[in-house]
Amino acid sequence: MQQKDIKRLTMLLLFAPFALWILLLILLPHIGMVILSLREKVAPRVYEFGFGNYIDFAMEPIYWNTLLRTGSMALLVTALALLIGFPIAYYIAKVAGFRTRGALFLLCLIPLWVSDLIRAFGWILLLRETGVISTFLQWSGAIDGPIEFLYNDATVVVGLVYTVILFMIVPLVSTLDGMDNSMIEAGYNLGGNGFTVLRRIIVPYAMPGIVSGCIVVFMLTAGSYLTPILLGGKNSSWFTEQIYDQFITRFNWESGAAFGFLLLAFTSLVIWLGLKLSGQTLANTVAKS
Amino acid sequence: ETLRLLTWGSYAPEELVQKFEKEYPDIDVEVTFSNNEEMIAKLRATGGAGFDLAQPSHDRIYAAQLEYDIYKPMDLSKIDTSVMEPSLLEGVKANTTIEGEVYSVPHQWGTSGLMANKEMAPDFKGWGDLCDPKYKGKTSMRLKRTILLGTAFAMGEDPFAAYADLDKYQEILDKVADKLIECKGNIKAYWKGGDDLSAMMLSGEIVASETWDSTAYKLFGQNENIVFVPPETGALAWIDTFTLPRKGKADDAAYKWINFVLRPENVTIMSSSTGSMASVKGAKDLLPPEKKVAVSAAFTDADISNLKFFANIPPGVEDMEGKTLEKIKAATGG
Amino acid sequence: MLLQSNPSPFLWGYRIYVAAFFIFLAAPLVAAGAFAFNDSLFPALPWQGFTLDWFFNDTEPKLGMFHDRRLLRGMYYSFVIACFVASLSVLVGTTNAFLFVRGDFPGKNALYIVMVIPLVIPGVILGISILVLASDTANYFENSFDLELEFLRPGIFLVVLGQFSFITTITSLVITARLKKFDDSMEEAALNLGASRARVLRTITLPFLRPAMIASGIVAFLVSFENFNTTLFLVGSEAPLTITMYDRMAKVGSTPVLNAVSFFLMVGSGLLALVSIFIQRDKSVR
Amino acid sequence: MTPNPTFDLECNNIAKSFGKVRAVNDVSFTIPSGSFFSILGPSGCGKTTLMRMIAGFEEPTGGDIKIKGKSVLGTPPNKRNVKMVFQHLALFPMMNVYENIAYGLRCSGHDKDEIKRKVHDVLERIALPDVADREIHQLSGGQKQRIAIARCMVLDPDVLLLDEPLGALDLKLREAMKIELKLLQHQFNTTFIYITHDQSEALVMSDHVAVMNKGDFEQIGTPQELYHRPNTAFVAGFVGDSNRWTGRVKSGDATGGMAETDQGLPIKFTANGQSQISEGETVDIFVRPEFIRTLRGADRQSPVEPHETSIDGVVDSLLFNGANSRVLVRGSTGQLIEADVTLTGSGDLTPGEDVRLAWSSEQATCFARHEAS
Amino acid sequence: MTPNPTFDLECNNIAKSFGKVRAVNDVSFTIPSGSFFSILGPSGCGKTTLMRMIAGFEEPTGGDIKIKGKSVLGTPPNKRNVKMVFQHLALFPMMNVYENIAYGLRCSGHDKDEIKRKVHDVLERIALPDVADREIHQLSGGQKQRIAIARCMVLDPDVLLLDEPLGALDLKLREAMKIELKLLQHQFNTTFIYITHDQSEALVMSDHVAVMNKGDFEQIGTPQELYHRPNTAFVAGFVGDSNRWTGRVKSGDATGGMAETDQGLPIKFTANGQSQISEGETVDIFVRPEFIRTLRGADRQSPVEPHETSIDGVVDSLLFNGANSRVLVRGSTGQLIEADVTLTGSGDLTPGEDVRLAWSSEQATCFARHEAS
Ligand SMILES: Nc1ncnc2c1ncn2[C@@H]1O[C@H](COP(=O)(O)OP(=O)(O)OP(=O)(O)O)[C@@H](O)[C@H]1O
Ligand SMILES: Nc1ncnc2c1ncn2[C@@H]1O[C@H](COP(=O)(O)OP(=O)(O)OP(=O)(O)O)[C@@H](O)[C@H]1O
Ligand SMILES: [Mg+2]
Ligand SMILES: [Mg+2]
Repeated sequence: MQQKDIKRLTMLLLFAPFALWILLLILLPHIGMVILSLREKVAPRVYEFGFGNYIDFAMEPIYWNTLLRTGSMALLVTALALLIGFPIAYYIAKVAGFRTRGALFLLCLIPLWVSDLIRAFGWILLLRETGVISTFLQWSGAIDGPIEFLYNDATVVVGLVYTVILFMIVPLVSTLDGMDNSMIEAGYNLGGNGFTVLRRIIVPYAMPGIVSGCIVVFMLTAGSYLTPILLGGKNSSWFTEQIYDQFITRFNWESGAAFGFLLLAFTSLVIWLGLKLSGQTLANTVAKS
Repeated sequence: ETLRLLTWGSYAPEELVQKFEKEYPDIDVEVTFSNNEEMIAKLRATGGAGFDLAQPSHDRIYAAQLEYDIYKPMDLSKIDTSVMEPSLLEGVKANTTIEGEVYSVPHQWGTSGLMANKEMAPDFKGWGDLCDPKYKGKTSMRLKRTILLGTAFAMGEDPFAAYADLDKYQEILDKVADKLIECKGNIKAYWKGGDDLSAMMLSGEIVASETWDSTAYKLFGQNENIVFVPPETGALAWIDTFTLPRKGKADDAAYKWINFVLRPENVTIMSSSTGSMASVKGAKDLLPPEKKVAVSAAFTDADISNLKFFANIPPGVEDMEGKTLEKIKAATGG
Repeated sequence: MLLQSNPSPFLWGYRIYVAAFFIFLAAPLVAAGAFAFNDSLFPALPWQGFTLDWFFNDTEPKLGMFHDRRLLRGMYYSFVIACFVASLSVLVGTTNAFLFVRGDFPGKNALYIVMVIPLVIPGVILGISILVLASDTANYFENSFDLELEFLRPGIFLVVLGQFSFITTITSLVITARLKKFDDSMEEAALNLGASRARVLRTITLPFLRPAMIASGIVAFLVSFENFNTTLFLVGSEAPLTITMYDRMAKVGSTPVLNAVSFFLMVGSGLLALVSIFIQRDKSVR
Repeated sequence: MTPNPTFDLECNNIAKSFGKVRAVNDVSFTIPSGSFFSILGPSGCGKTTLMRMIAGFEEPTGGDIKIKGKSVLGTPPNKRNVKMVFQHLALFPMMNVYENIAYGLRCSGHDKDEIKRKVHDVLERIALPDVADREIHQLSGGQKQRIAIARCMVLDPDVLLLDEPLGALDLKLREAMKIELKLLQHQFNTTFIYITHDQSEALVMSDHVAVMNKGDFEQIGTPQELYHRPNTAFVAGFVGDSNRWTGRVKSGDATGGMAETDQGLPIKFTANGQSQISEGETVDIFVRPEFIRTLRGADRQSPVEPHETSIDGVVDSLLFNGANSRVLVRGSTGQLIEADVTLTGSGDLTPGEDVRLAWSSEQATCFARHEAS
Repeated sequence: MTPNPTFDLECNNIAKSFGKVRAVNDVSFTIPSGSFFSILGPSGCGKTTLMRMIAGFEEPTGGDIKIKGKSVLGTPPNKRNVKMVFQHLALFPMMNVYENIAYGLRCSGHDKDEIKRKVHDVLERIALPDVADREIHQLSGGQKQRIAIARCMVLDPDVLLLDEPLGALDLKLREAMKIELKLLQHQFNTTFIYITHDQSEALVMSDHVAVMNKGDFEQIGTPQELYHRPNTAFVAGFVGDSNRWTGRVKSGDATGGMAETDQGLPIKFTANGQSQISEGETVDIFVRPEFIRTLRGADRQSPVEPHETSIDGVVDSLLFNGANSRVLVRGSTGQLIEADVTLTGSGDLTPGEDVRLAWSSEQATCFARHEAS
């Protein structure tokens, strides 16, 4: 009896930090954000309950275009990261020798330890019209005049892929690592060619890793701020920038909160759809990594 | 005690800070760089706490105070107002008096205008020239309210006058937006800070741009061909102020700092860092020599008298302008 | 494995691709690092010669990073914040690990997923939602009780909370994974050998978790150190390094001193990362 | 009810339920001091649960456990002088061998010198005097095994519990460790309780074996008793290999009789002492392969003795396994019968050959089916 | 060099090195159609490497492999009609049973109906007609095993390779699967090549067994040949249990002689056909426990036949294991000798009893040591 009480007490003690964390730092702030987003400013220091901020959003094509644009670019980045990252992950997990594997994995992680800012900064140094690449190309005679690589959507995509690809590679490597080599060999042994083995065995096996990587990458991309701001050109608006503007330059917390909530809802919806389509659950993907 | 400054990038040169700390050994200066919007946003979030002295522009005080109550009135008796250029002081006072209390005094003033590389764009004159196809892909601007106002002036409107009638103002904004969207193809990129602007200009990636005068002066020091060009319609002038956040905790130190930087010898140091003019009497003479040359190269007396000072922003205008800017940003072009 | 056995043109193509990828990974970092040694006021070509001024010089205009008080102060704040965040999140991560591995309560699986969610909430949103809640609370107390709760205003405390809110997920996952590998019979064995519960925890369970705790602590430290998105909204007058650097870049103008800081951070966090990997590769598990 | 100190361990009607699952079912037994006692049963029969109750990790739902005559109900596990070797040994990987062994001594507050002496002493006794400074992962499987035992033995326990400690080892090592364990028990002269589902381990090492099935003890006895005189069909089937038939008693009395298998094969049997078998009853009949004689060629025609059962059949296949070779004979009624056979490589049986199998009725053990579900 | 289609598989001087490690060393063998061929050897001797070369996953560094008479060097693995059952089966966890089996058929482009028919056909044949829709994790160990085989067999391979497929199963199931595998091979009548380090598996199932050691084949033969007439000391020691002594030949000729073990025990032996043994040579002598007679009481005094060796000793301990019981006898010279013995539970040997052990010189196999390192 007494032992049971002690157990219950320990359980409670263990539960408290978790509950406080989730409640105070995740749940309540988000509820607060939703409530704030439902306030309409009618006059200085006077607010009313209403859906005005959402209506504003719906009425203003700029906003939802930006959201859609952000969403679709995030999807593009996710797809690219997967396409580029998968062969790398496969190489690290399956092709590289034992020692190279560790080294390559480490190499993969190194950019992770440097902040977004520095990475974007590096890209700027490389890509600007008078930057390293343009200069190099001129020097080598490949082009006549300087070329501006910066300030367009393609650069933003490259920069984003760069920032997030590690989050794709890491879960992929860990799932592929868990895959028995004999599974691939069995695929060949039973008559499959390289493509069949990839499509029917490796990819389905790596699905949890793929989905997990995609979720994290998508979320990070959709929520990124620095990279699109610093590398983006005159046409590239990003939804987080929009949120930032609402909060900081327009002091409009109410609609900023509404935007924030919309971003969250939108990305969650995309992820939910992705999970449904791939037949995975959050529990066996992200929670596993 | 600590003096926490919330100020512009170059408004607290290290040299001056050290000098100040030497003079008042018990005061530590902590500087946070910011800009107008962020200053207000930060102070709004903190309810006016966290900083002891802020330096928003003269037009951004009135509305923000009405709306968010983030500043506290100044005790002018603690400031040596006698050294200030009276016209600027009076102007700021007029702009920032609420219920009889004065909230700000002027510090630095400067203009927003244009800058051009004389060699490559010799006859660059007005806001409208940014959109001149001659310079296609070789101009830049900052996507903020200044360019809206500048363009409005260039189109023959008086936006400040329209503040009284927001519908009218909206009309102007719409026109401006159309113009700027059309112009989008002409510009290379929107600059975001002095840094990328300088880089583009110095490297020759662009030949002309909207600019702060201070940036232009700085570049003049690097390349004599790059000069500030006051637009025909008048450069837009701002005055950065000293303002006390509502919950500042080191008012005395703040006053000390204000008086300290108003001293002539310190004005020179400050101006060499900011590139702008201090709002003290005889400010031009206190400029460091190379800046003096730059200013002379840029401004004639006529230009000075043609300055358009930013008017107080009434509530709601920021929202309208913000939306317009978003519209421009989101529009495809170029 | 499979591809290795027959070195074909395909394999060579594959290797070149991998090499190209790693060049892609390294390029911006190398660029950011290399310009720290350029003897020029601007972090850009042309190359003006090698210098260490951006690290050690003590006069304007080439003020080296080790003499730049603001950068140093930013670094100091970053360090303080990262230390708090790392220790807090490791602590809570550990209790979470015990909760989810040992505990048995209704809704456990659902709550486990809830635990993962902060990791996928965009950092900007975490920042603003916490900012909103904190300032609303502070305003409420101010208006109703005339009580100034300064810690709820943007500042180090909120920054720590904001980073903590999603970094804890990382530490929880790492420590949980480790605890799952723990063989419960090890605790029973210790009990069986006469140890009290507290002693078992101290001598068996925690030592077993230690590599994961240290490694996740280092990860937490680094993530906190480099965080921007969440911090941006919560920062008060004590700006950590990333914010200071961003302000420099966006509001003052970048000089190679930023490259120097970048280089310094790259080397520093690279070393830390190595330490963490070294610790995690311990002998006991596998 | 008076404490009987000659028993190191007594369990009285001990039982344990997990919710609706009855893992252990009113089990009673006593274990004399210094003996090697095995609990043998199929997976999931409740062996581990029983052992965990003895060690104190589970609270029995009923019954009493006495160690050295004193009830230990309510005594927490760290206060019981019963040590346990876990299936995967549970050596502490973050400590070296010395620290692993010293752990228990430290917990009980011995002083440093004494710990040192004792640890080296026990390392001597397990014949690994030089490994004190090794890390656990530097040990071989068999060495780990011995360290796990040493770690317990250094505390001088009343009873040592071992839960399938050989389960994780490979075949060859398992064989070697069987003998080793028995020697160690001799060495320490402590009561060992050994859990296994491998009958050969139980038979080879133990003084006494309890066969457990679905939470119950079916029989306790020496290995020979279990093998030669099983009390129940389960024991007969589980311990050692057997041909097993179900059939119906045609005629018989208390001492034996005649049954016919479901396939129609008549078999003479001796009734098992424990159970009464009456005519018409359904029975399980067990005949061990080593008791079946295989008669070839002319021998096939020689008359069998009256108490013997004989069947004619055809060799279906030969399973050569050295000394343990088997022949599978398909009897006239179609079923396969296994018999031990010695195959020397020349003049052996060949598939297709006609043979006669014969065995004594004494070797045909028979159990009534009433217990079956 | 002409294709010989009665051999499903021929390997000629096949070799494989990994850097400096010589994993397989000029191995040659042929496997007749439809036979069950095992490769038996200790861990790390190169079995898997050999099999992977046959399957095409490794390129041999020398030699040739022919399947159905055609060299397959350079043929990629997916083009060889050699299927493989992997040690951990490598069933695809993301597909159900039907898809697993259909995978190979789909790869070779069969149409849907045919695939369906074939899959159900093969499921019939492995006696699991109803599991088509199950997920892999819903199968028991033995069922998985059979699915892994079915997945290969549905493709009608020339040769089926099995790499220790029973290694991961538990004891009882392994026993059962041994017989099952043999039956399946009969069923499909395909050549099976079976890799194992468990001699009992190899002996029970195979038509022919190759014993491999350090990359070389030591002997190929039927299980009986290997067991009764080993060619090398390694084979004698690895296949079946043995008492093993090293000693020195005191006297002898080509047919046999007398050796003395290092402990001073004189042993009569018959020379192994393959090797010449001369006086003074160091030899390994093997005697299997089942060929040692244990004489008790009065029998001890009866004279042994001249070709027999006899030793007096004391029973050290008894290892009761049903039909496979052993007695450990400590001989007069101190060493332990194992002998098979039948323990019935009454009138058995007891520890401490004086006994005499005797065995025929024919059962004492002897190998000269010159090959040893
Ligand atoms: N904590 C528990 N909760 C519920 N049921 C349990 C628990 N522990 C054991 N059981 C059940 O009790 C029964 C006996 O389990 P036990 O572990 O004692 O078997 P075992 O004989 O040790 O088997 P094995 O040889 O596989 O180790 C099983 O049916 C098992 O499912
Ligand atoms: N890819 C490889 N690279 C280097 N050495 C290898 C490789 N594969 C096997 N070896 C070496 O070749 C030898 C034979 O290995 P192999 O796997 O064939 O042994 P095995 O007989 O299958 O052993 P086991 O019974 O343990 O599976 C071993 O010494 C092994 O270390
Ligand atoms: Mg168990
Ligand atoms: Mg192998």
